[in-house]
Amino acid sequence: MELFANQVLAGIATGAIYACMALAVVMIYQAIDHLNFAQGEMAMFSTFVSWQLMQWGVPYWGAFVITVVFSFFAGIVIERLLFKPLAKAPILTNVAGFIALYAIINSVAGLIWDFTIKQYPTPFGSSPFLGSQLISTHQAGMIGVTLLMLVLLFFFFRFTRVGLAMRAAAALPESARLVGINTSWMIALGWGMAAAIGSIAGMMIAPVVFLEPNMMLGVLIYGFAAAVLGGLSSPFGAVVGGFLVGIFENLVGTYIPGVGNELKLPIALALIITVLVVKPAGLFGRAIVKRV
Amino acid sequence: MSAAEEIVTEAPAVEAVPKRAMTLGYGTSLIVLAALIVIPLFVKNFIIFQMTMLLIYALAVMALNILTGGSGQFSLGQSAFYAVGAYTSAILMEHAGMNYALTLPIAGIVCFAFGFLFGQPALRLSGVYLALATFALATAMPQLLKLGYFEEWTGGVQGLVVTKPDAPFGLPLSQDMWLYYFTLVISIAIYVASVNLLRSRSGRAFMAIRDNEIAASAMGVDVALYKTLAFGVSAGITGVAGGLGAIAVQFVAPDGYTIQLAISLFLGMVVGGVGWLPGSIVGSAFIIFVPNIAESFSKGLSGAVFGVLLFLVIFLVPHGARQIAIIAQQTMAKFKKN
Amino acid sequence: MTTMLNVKDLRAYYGQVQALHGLNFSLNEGSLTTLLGANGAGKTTTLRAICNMVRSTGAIEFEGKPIGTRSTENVVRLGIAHVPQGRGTFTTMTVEENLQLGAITRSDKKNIVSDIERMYDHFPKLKERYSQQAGTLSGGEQQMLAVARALMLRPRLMLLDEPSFGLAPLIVRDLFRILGKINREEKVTILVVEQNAQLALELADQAYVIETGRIVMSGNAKDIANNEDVRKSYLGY
Amino acid sequence: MLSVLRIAAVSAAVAAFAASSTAAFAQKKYDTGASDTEIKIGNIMPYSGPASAYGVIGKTEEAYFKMINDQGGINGRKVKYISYDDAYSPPKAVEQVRKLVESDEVLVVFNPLGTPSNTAIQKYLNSKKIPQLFVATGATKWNDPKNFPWTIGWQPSYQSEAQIYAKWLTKEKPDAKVAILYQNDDFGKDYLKGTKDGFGAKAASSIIMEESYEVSEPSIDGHIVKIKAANPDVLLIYTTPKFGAQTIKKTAELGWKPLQIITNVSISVGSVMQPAGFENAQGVLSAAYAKDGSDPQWANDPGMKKWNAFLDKYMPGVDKTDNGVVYGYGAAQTLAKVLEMCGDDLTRANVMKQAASLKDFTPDTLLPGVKINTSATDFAPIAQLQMQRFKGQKWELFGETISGDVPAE
Repeated sequence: MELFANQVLAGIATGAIYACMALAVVMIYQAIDHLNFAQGEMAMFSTFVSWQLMQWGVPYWGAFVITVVFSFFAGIVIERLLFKPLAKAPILTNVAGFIALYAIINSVAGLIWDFTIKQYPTPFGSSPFLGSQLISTHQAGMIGVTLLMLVLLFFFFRFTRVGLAMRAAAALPESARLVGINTSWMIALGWGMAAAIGSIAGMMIAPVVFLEPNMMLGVLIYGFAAAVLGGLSSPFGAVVGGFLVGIFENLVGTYIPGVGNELKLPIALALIITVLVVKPAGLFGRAIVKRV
Repeated sequence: MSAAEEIVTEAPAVEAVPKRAMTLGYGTSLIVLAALIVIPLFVKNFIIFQMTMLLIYALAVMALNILTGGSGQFSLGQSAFYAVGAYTSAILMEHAGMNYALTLPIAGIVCFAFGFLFGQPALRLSGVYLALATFALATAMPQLLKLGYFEEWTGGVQGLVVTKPDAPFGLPLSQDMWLYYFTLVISIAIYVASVNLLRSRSGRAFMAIRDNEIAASAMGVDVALYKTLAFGVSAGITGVAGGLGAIAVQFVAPDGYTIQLAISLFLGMVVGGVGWLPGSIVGSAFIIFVPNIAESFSKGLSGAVFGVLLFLVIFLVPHGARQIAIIAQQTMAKFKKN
Repeated sequence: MTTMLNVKDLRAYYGQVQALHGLNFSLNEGSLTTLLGANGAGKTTTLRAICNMVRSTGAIEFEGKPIGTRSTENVVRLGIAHVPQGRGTFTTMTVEENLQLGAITRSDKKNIVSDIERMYDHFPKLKERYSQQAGTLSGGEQQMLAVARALMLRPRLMLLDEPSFGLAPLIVRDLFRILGKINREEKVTILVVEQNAQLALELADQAYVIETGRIVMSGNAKDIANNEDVRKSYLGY
Repeated sequence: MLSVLRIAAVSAAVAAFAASSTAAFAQKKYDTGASDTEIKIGNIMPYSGPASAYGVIGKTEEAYFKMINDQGGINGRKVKYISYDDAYSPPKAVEQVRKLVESDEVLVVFNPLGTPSNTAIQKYLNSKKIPQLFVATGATKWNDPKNFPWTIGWQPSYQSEAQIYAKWLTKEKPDAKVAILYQNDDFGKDYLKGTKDGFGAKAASSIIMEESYEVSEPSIDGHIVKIKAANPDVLLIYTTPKFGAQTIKKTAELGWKPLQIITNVSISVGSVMQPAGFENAQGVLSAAYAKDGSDPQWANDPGMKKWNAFLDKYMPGVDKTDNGVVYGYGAAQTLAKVLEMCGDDLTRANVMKQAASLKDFTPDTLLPGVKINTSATDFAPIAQLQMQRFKGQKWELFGETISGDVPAE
């Protein structure tokens, strides 16, 4: 029983990583209706930028703010330069574009900063949180940051005009244009916000997994899974999905005899797919009625 | 670029390729075929080997094309089917001592069954969700292959070394040359069969589903059956390609069939043109040769160069090689008129 | 009377297919004009061409300014509201959010609130359902919502594409009554595309008839209604 | 495409002709890839893809041969080092190696990286009688001169290293309850096997837990929590650097203090111990055969001074904490030695013969006392390791150098 509780706690701690990333995934999905395969790499690159700033002597929070702002504009620039020209191309061509972007960012980061792992600081410290050694203050801080972002996103989408316009542009681009929304810029804005959220996720994740060009490889898979499980249209669902995947995965690895440990990712994914078969829009996603 | 873009973006029917446009004309087909037959006679074994791989990946890309271009289902899990085919062939050859040629139909059948079964739950999923499900399959496959329980047959993390066959009947051909022509014959057979499949009733059913699932079902198409069938056919062809790949490379190991492979095949399809079967060989050439080109620019930045080249291709021809073919066709038509 | 919209030699294309073959027409300020025609005659294409949602050539002038090169959202920002075929309802959002979206380009926040109230006066059903997801509304209610959303722009010109489509006759009457009222009271110029010619001609003061991408007849709505050919082809008596 | 293939074929044919015509001179003996002026060396490395971190080895070797050439080459011949990207994919490895052999016509294939890639090319190279020299993997199977006379390893095998740990534990902590964390691939499984072999009959009673993780996992915290619950007093960490650092850090965070032994692969002071936190890494054990570029104790070591000078001149800005840089230097130096020993007999058979006749060779980067020895029956060049303990900010060596040869099965 103690092991169970411990694994759940450890799952929540790892789940925070996934939740953080899933939030960025949902953000971009809201804007462009797709998963961006390069999202993890963008987050990684942002994290390296903040690390570089700190190497140059910028204090943590200064680097944090600069990085978030930088990422926001970098996201917009990437969209304007690389994906706006593909706006009329088929979806699958865009997916190929994401893969190309992935390759470019990964390779450039490796060239600039090498592949050795780097220690990344945490503003929250890493002592045990509330007496439990399973969750460190950093992980608690990361959960806090994730929840804060969630609340901010909720308010943004629900109560601001830009948020409303973004939702409209994502849901029905043509109708959105007919009420005067510049949907093209909404997409760029979505890229910017997703990149900014991703950079925060990266800076929260790096102290746990260490900073290196491939640090997001695994995280992104789990982030996708979490976002899809929770429902791609729901930031709240994404966060819950993140924690669920984290817990899921740990329990599978601990309690399924024989193959559980070796196959915990496939089993976790299979469970998610089972959930999707039953609830195709995810746990918290809105079902979309299909019409002819 | 603008001319190319206009021609294609203006035609709303581009996503829904008309049947005829999925293939090549007879003249062009014959020229390509002649080139594929003659070139190996004049090149080195290493290039023959590359051409064999070209055909094998072209088969796998075409299989994905049948699934996506034909029935509108998206898969990032083709590497899993490829792996199952490769392992089936390798295990039958090395453990059961079976003739390599006989293992291929078995690999195809095993993969067909596997794909058909996988198609069942996939039925309920579409778009991003299907992408995730197939992606899960692709990530799970290497882990399944190295699972301790199967180690006796699969060789676990070490993989299996496969013996390369000699030319039969004492033909004076090198192993590479023989395997190339063997692969060529199989590829042509599968290509012709696929083209005919897409022209048949089933093919029309696939495309009806791709264009509008609900309308197709209203027209009396058994959507569930055809969708799973498309998965099965695609997986079966991929399996044969995987089996051939195992024989050509002489080695199977979990590291050869990661998600990287699935992504490559996907890129091959996009570059070749979604839904245009002859494009598969162009896409296959892209995924084999462009990384080599990228690397010759810069070792450290080969990934970045590859990415940039890929961006160039999709900027210039967002619809892949098919777009070039369409432009060529139109230019030819104009030329004839004048 | 001044001319609000002037269309000259409008040609529109879907891919290689030409849908409009040199359309000429104009709308007077404050008028309620209807564009009649059979299925596939090019009515919807005309509206879409005005909002630059389809590739077209020719000259379109709105209040004397050419708008042909503006993007859809910039055409809308000039005060041209377009209620598309199928209503374009944001089904996953609430009724009130749909109305707010109609006013998304406006910056006068205070007036927006009062405008929403005004819409609820026009369409009391919407008030009852203000917090519901718009997708749960009936077809008639969604059409009301679409018109209300368009009015939230405070448009100078409103384009309506087959507002009667799929609605029960009683509801259509009600809707057209409100359209007439809006035209008169709020001085909104209206161009309505309709298949229900009888009703449209009753309501409108000007009418154009379009056949295979060309204007074949134009004039006062009453004259058109009395025309022999029109009666045979579109009114059915 | 047709014309491209043609040109490639023609130019390759010209190259072949040129090579054979120069080989016509008297006593000097050459195989394809060697001439009076040049020796062509082929290599494959994962420059792209998930294992791209190892690409630095290839870059170091390239730089090393540039240095050799600047110094006049080997016996007057320049080394042409041709390295291709295999993206850590066996099919690509086969393609690239065949390109090296059949198109670039290299004399030998040197230091190809990765167990899967090397397994994929082994049969091909042996059947063509082309040396597969000093492969960059620690699997045991490369030491098999009987079946694969053209394949030779370089670094100590993973299994022999693991045996050293097991034997050390049997002697020093006979009652230890041991848990093993290993990467679920050929690398981790070799260590697992070596450990079990080392414990011998005691394996079942000593090893209370074997926990594997996948390289795709972002964090392995869950595994550590699980291992801790079994309460072992020794933790063997058979992981790549990133996960090694995570493990050391996480055990410290859990307030858990088992005796930790970490694989030689993950002992870099700069890129494992420091990120994990020096305070967390105190007392961690390992075994080494090479010096660590980021360990201050070698600052005045003549060998490492040469290494540093080389890096400053030929690879300015390179990350010296990266173990790959030390590794590539040592491997390249070994090859240079072998080629030097070949003299004017640059046939493949002679290269292989010389590679199997190294006697007490000590590259600059190996630990004092660790020597390279090979023979016709011993294809495991580096077989010695020395135990070390992390203290302060550096490793402290202790005990003798231990030979851990494991014969091939």
